[in-house]
Amino acid sequence: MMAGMTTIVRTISRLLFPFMVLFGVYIILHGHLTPGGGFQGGVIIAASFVMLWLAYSLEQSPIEFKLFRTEVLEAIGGLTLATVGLVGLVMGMGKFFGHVLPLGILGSVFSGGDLPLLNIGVGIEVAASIILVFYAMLRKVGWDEK
Amino acid sequence: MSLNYVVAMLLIALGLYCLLLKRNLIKMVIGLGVMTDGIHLFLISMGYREGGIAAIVPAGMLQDNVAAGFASAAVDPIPQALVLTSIVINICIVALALSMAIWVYHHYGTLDPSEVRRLRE
Amino acid sequence: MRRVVPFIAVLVVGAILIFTVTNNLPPFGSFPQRKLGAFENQSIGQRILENGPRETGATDVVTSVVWDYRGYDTMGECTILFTAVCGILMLFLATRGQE
Amino acid sequence: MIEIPPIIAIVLPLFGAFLTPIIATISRRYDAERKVCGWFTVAITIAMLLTVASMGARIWGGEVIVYRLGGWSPPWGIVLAVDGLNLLIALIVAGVSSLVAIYSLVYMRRDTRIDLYCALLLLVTAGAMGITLTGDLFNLYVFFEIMSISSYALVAFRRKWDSVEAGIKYMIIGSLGTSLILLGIALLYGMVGSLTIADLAQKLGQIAPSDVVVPLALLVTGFGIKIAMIPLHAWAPDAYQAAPSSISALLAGATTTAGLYAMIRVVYMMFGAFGVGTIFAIFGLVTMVLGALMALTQRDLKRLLAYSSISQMGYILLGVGFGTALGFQGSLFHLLNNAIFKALLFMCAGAILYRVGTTNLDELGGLGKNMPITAGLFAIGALAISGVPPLNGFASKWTIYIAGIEAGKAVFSLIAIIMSVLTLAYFLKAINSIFLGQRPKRLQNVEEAPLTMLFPMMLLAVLCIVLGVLPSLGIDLVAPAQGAIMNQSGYIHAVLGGI
Repeated sequence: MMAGMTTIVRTISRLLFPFMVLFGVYIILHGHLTPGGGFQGGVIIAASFVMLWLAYSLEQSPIEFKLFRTEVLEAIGGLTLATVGLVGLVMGMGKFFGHVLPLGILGSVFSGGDLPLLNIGVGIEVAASIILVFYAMLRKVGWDEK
Repeated sequence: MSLNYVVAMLLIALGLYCLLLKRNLIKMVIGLGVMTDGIHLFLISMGYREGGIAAIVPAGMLQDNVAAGFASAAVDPIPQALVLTSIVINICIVALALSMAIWVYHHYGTLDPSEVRRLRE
Repeated sequence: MRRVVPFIAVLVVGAILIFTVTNNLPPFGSFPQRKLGAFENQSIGQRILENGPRETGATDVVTSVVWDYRGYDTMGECTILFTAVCGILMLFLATRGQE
Repeated sequence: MIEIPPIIAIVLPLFGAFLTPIIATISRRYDAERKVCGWFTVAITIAMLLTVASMGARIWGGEVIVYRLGGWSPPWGIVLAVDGLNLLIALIVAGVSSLVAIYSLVYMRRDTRIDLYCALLLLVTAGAMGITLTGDLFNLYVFFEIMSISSYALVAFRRKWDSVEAGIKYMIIGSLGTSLILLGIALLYGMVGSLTIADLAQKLGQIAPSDVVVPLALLVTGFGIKIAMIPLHAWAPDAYQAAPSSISALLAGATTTAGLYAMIRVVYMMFGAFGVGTIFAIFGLVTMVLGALMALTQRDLKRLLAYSSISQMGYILLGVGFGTALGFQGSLFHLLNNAIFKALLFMCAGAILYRVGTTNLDELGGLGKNMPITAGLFAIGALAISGVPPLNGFASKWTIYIAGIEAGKAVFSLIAIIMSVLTLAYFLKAINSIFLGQRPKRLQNVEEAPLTMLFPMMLLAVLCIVLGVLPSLGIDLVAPAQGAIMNQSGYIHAVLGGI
């Protein structure tokens, strides 16, 4: 594991980190209005974590990482999607992914029926997945098997 | 002239070349990525309308909850949606393939696919 | 010899693909029309552009396709992400289960 | 009318896969992760099998169940369509995967991270089920990827050198295949501007055949890689050999079946290209002959089974290639039988691997005394696959031979009969060197396989005998599927016009 980078990089990435997460959340929440959505926002959130790890190295990162918690978070993101679909199936007269919430006024944040909910679910899943992938590759646990 | 299509096909051929002839697993994975990108480019350019705008209703066209004049100006949204799906699929393939390449290097000490053939013997 | 055959294969495949896209496809920029011989038809995208904003309530039509008309595909795509992560965790972090 | 069974059959394993990590995290506290995850998988797969079976009565009554996702009507949204062909394949997939899940309960006992194994197993099943039940071409691609990626991961599950080598080989070749499928779909969308299979089928009929040759070739190559057609088979022996045996059974029984289904659906029911049949027949013949010849020389049981699996796929392609009703009947029946006896044989190989630790034929011998039940089951499977009369392989192979003679291709049938004898030869060799002959000293104390593993094997062996003694039962089972293939317009009408 590399030792991390210089103080300048560390400070800047630590300062940038909350803003990057905020930007990711913005992208996720406005997914049905602007280009972007759950995937893009989730990747941005994951990138902010990866940036911290690269700047500080995994061990000294200011944000503590819990493997099982992230795994469960990923599963929950996926479950959100399937559940929204199933709710549509039960309440939307047999339509999988049928709308349950009202469509709202075109162009406002609270519109588009279930879309924001689905975007949030997918955002959680993507962020957790990409973080997990990078963590697994950085950590390389299991190398001592040989 | 369908220059876009031709360039996309050239990218696909380039990726195929990389995949079939390179002697390095990581370069082969890169080739796979290039090939898929060619397909994506092809899909996107197929939905282009002469002088079209992006498939997002502009604020100026929002009148009384109806998108007037928008449908005859925008490009095809379906290929873009397909490409969004396909990009994520490609990311997953590349991530898994690279992880396996790391393991191959761990076991064999090389990334040359012609030396990774102990099973056949 | 082992390098010549794949090289020729690449050339042939590339030539066939380029031939196909220049001859058998509608020309670049002709989106709503899909023409081929005597057959003429509109792409399904046109109808979605016309009705998408009204039917789904999203100004971004691509999002409405991704999440509404083809939402099931997108669920499949998230499943693929989940699959790949399961695979990578299995490859790198499998020994942790023994702790 | 609410048409929910198809979507339930797909969402059930998906939901199960997402739930598995959470269940594992909870049950890990009570130290019951292995048991809970294993039985959870079994429960999900069996529930899926029951869901699929519940559609049976309506489909066999001649109905086509159409489910519109989100309520969008077919050409614009995604649609699930289930006719006789879909139902047969779905039954095979669900049946094989539930038996594999039961088998894995004990077989995977020594491996770590069993929750990921269960999740990936459910994902393979979900992918195969999604391919089978969908009526949308791009959706078929997406589920094809789910099935492929999870099977790459499962092949490499043990992380030994052989698994990783087989995994990356399978991964590179398989990803090339799926890219080609995507390119084919892209070209079709460019030409026709539609993605629903029924809509495409309707519109492709109006296009000159020479225009759609390239997408057809791309799609066939992509699916051909998944079913290990012979010039594209390089991944298959390695993957079958190095994967855990339960996964080999699943690959042979479920994913290959789903790949072949996709091929039949796309070539015959979407393009309506019955003229391609002769090419299929030739490829099938080559696959059959080379697979059998290569199987003769193998010294490893699982590799031998892999080549025999390739060879059996050749029989099925041959029957499909004749393009007649009888040919389809024979090859679909053989598809069903192949899933049954190939899963049985791989499970037997797994039982030997579990107890002895090797499947190398040179190191084995005289195991008939130690593992009599496994030996008997293996013999049933081997005789069935070689087409010995009272067992199910005979009935389906016989139908294919007759179909070949009726289609005026008696030479093909003759070669197929010779290959059948060859199949018997290499399986007798395998039986001889595993269960008969001199028993090495270190195999003295080998025990019979555990009952949990024997149970699915026995079930499959019973199916072999029942379908062999009563071939009319099997014919009845595949007749709706064969009827569905011949009834292209009925499918189009049901999806686009109906209900």
